[in-house]
Amino acid sequence: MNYIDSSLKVVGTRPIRPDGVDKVTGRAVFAADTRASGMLWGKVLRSPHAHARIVSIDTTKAAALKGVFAVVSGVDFPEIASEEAFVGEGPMNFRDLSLNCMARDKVLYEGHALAAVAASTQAIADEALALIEVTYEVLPHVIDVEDAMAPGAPVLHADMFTSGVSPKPEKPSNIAKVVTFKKGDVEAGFKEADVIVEGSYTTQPVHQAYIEPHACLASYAPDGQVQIHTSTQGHFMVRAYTAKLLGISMSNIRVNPAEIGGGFGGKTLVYLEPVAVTLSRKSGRSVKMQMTREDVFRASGPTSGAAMTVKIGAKKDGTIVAAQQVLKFQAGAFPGSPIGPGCMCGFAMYDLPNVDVVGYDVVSNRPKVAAYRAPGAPITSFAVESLMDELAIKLGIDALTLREMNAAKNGTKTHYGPVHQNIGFTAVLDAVKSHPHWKSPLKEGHGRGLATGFWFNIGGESSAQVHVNEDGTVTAATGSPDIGGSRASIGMMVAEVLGVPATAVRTIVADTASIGFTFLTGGSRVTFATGMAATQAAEKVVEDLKRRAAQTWDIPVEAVEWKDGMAYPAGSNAGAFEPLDLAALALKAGRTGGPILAEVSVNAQGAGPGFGAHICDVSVDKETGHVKIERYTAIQDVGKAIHPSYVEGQIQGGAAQGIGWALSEEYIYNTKGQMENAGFLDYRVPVASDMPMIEAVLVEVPNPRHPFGARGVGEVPIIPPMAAIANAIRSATGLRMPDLPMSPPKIRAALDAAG
Amino acid sequence: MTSLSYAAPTSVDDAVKLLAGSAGLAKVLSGGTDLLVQMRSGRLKPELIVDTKKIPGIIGIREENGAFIIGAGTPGAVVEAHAGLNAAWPGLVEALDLIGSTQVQGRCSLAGNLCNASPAADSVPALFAAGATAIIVGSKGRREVPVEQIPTGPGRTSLAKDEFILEFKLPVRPARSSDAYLRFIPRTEMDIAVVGCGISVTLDANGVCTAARVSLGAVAPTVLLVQEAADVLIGHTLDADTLAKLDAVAQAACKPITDKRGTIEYRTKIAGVLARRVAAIAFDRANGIKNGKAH
Amino acid sequence: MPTVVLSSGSAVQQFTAGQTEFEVEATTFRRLILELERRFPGLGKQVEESMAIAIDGEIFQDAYSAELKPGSEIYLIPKIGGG
Amino acid sequence: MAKTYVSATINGESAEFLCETQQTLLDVLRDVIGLTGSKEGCGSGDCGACSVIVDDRLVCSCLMLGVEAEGKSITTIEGIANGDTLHPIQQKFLEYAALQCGFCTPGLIVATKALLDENPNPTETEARYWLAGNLCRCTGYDKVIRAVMDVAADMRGETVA
Repeated sequence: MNYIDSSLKVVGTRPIRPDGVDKVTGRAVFAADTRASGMLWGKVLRSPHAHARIVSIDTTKAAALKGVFAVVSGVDFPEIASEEAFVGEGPMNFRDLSLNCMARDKVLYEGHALAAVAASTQAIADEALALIEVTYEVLPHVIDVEDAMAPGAPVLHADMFTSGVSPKPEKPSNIAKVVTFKKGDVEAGFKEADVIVEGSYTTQPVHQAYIEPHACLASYAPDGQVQIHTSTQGHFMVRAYTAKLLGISMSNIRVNPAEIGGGFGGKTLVYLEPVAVTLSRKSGRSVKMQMTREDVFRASGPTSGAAMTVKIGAKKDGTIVAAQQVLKFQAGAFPGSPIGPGCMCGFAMYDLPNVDVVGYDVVSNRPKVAAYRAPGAPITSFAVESLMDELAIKLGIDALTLREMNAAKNGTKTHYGPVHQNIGFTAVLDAVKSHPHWKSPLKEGHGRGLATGFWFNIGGESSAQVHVNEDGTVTAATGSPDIGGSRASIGMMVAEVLGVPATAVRTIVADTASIGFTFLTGGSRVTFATGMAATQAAEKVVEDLKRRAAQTWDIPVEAVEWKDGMAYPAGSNAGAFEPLDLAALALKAGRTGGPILAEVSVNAQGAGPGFGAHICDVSVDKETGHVKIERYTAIQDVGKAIHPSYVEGQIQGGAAQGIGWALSEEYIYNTKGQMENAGFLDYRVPVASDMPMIEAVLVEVPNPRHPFGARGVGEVPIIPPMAAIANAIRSATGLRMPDLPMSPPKIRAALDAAG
Repeated sequence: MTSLSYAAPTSVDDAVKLLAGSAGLAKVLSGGTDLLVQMRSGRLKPELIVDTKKIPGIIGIREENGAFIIGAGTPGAVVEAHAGLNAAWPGLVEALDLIGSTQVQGRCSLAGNLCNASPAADSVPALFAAGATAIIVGSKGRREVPVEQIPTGPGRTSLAKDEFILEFKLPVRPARSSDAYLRFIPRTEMDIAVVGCGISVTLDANGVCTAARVSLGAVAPTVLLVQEAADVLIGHTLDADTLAKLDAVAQAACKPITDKRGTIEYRTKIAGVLARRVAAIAFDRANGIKNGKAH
Repeated sequence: MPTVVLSSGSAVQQFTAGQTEFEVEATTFRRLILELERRFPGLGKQVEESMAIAIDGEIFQDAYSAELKPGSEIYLIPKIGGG
Repeated sequence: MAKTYVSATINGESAEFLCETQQTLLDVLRDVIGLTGSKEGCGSGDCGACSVIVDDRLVCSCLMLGVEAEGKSITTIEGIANGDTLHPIQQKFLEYAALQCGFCTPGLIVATKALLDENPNPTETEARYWLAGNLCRCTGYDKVIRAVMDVAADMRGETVA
């Protein structure tokens, strides 16, 4: 069924989320809050070197220490064949993942795990780590992406030959693959252009910086059954990876998703779980592991940094005739940067006849990247949307007008193939035009920037169950970890279908043994895909309830209608019966066919793409180079906001992360390839006093493929901020800042250089 | 495994004896906001922690013959709530207030900030500018030394193993005197100073500076007291020429390094910028013109 | 017959000897994969494991039953995840 | 290893525990006493997820030794509600959706309590600076600050539009 044009009672309201009280009282159980009988503490020994051969690891002394129950290193993990699959966020090579969890012959970045211990206390575990004797042969390392591509760079993987080029290279290199996308004839396009603008841009790797460090508790029983409690965006993903990496069957692994303290894409692969299971297997005890904040920065994945060039050609009237982009993305120590989406998203906002994009996936001695909100899109869009601003200036056309003229619409064919359908980009740009922020005069000394962003959003596999309890209340169970309020949105959709208040439905996240497979929480898919499954399950329950009412009244099921949470006889011909509510029907469930429940699993297609536009005003302290965000408005097509507060929250949070990416977040390496700022003191995420209020404007162009019209919302808001801020700085100072972060020293230096 | 002991003596003598008698590394704990971080990271592995907070007088603020005396372990939040200090030494108060978060303010102390001996410590340039002295106690008794003689290098102080600071004494304030402190950080809070600057001045009735002390943080291995900068101010109002000279001498005094928090070039330029801005606030205050906090 | 366009030049062009556009006899995504594998050994597997397809403009991930029409234009693109 | 006996008041109840010197108050709360509402996000006083109130002062429990708790009165997130009645701050955070993942929430609520105890009428800027030591990566702080300003007004008996 489709409810897009229905009048809704629950969807679109702002009830208190079902897990809210637990989270404001300290009751909520996160992974590090769990304990088990006889539990040990597991800790990881990490490489101090950026690149080294492991000559030997001697664990004798550590193993002999009193209170140590297991010591493991690479030899304790099965060799995994090179095999790629799509289990987490993007293609993953199982061998790479295994090597990332525990190094074998080489360590490839500072922080790379190479051994682990389980001990009765954390202090003993620390002491044991210090007793592990490792002999390294330190190798030359490379950090920067362009250095890593250069001939003669230290090669990380002797068996890696660039794919996507022909003929196949004869020598290994750090370039894992080359990706190209072409539409039309870009050379001919540039020949037609009256104006051509070009720019080179760089971005730094940034970490998702979820406040909760990775943590898990694993137990390997003598019969081979494994239990894992963990902080993850996908417990089925943890099960799959752990099974694959350790050679255990999935039926022997049960993963319980703990409350998750933020992920943003960073908890879509495994780090600790296979290690904890191995320690537990070896020690015969449960093992709890948690990363320190320093571990999180050094050993878990940020997103890529990049070096990029962009070239755009346009007619004098502003019509873009050609666009070209070269993207070099850092993948970290193993291939797998988001170069594909990077190549696809940069120009996806525009209707362009001739496009040529080339992308490189490049390894270097940094932690393996992980997904981070709209992976690849913020990077590529920073470059494109900065250059669009330059084009507008050069043409003397207003930044919004230039975008309106070239905006992608329904029917626009993208440069990577698909045709945009049911998109709301025009509606977003209209909302910019009519917004008081855009119309307000600029204050003295302030600058204003505009930038836009696109993300595909995804659907995929989800399972949901709806149970009517014996008293008529409702439980909804799904396989989607709740990272930012999805229990609320799922419960609301179920409540809407059942015709009951939101509070009548409790939503829970079921473990891997208690619900059908559900792909991880990411790509802004949960409200869309899991919401679709839950909606359909609720619809099945309604059909069942109607059948039960019909049975009770002894009338045909067609003569029963369901309204406001109750079964009514449909019209006077059906008979005169008092309506039956959920409680009444549940009470007699035993007589009408037994327990009332429905489970639906879907592979949801048709996730509607999301578009956003951000307006940002800044002031710049011209002596210190400090940028202050004075006003910020984020406008986005969300399809349909199921719970508007959490939709706004996604947009505000995404924008805040983008502001950090733009102004202050970066990885700082010393000459030895060691990270110098592995902590919240010097890895500078925005704090409350850095931020203005962020006005989130919800544009609702329904996605016809979702029962309520929802689109994913979590990814898009992190895309526009970097360029919006860069464009605002350009407006305030005349300076084009092509390198992130646009930190005070860079701005002061640029001001000085400009005189 | 080395075990870590803890003692919370209730007298100076007991504390000194504990420090003197420790075979391994002994650390004085007041607020612990640096010490605990260093212990956790493994940079420091003490065998004994001497918590001095139970020693009478080490926490609290009193006035003696017109001079303020601040207990060495007094938390930042207590100093900030003291009306008299806010009136006489607004710069020192705001400097202490800039250390860390509200949470850190509940614990951090002037002595800790000084003895951690970071060149970027926020309260230290303000203490230097104020001309504060420290009352140091140890097995050889009690001594009073200017604060600028305490830090000797990053993480190093002139205190003997069995010595610790009991309290700080601020000089009696002449009329038309005030101070100010600013630091530059990339964010608005929670960062370590890229550059810090504290200035204390006394003016005459015409607004001409008669006494000045200028201090810069994070531009050399220790916090600097910049006499040349004070000389530029003394005998002048804060006109454009004086400001330009102040900027130049502040920059000239810098001997910074390039690290994750700033470059040599940037730190040097910012030292000049801050010196001008801080002087303007201090002069305004001394002239009786109110200023808000230097956030 | 539906036309297949290799938009992403990466890992897939190595299977087609550089060919970027060709017609394939298939009526569903699943048959397309089998046909690709038959004509260009390795390509079907590659598409199956790490690619999504856009059929006449709409992106499909994993759906074997997705229908192809005689004039359908099919793009092979990298599979999309998210954060 | 020798442990120290410590007697303190936690959330209004007397508590006695043994702890090692290097254990922080956070370690003690979480691992010895079993109050896991206070979270460890960094262990270095930079994120505020472990915020507790010790004798009316807001502190990071990761920056205080457990042994220092002797004789102190400590309030953690578990002590903010009055029995089964939520504190107005907790209620307001729920109403404003001022949390997403909820990991930083205990620290933010404890810090807000300390703010309003000291300053019942903060400006937005004062609230933002007071809470600058409580990192939140999900919300962008917008709804958090709105909740704080609104609950402050409520607690002062004012109504805000």
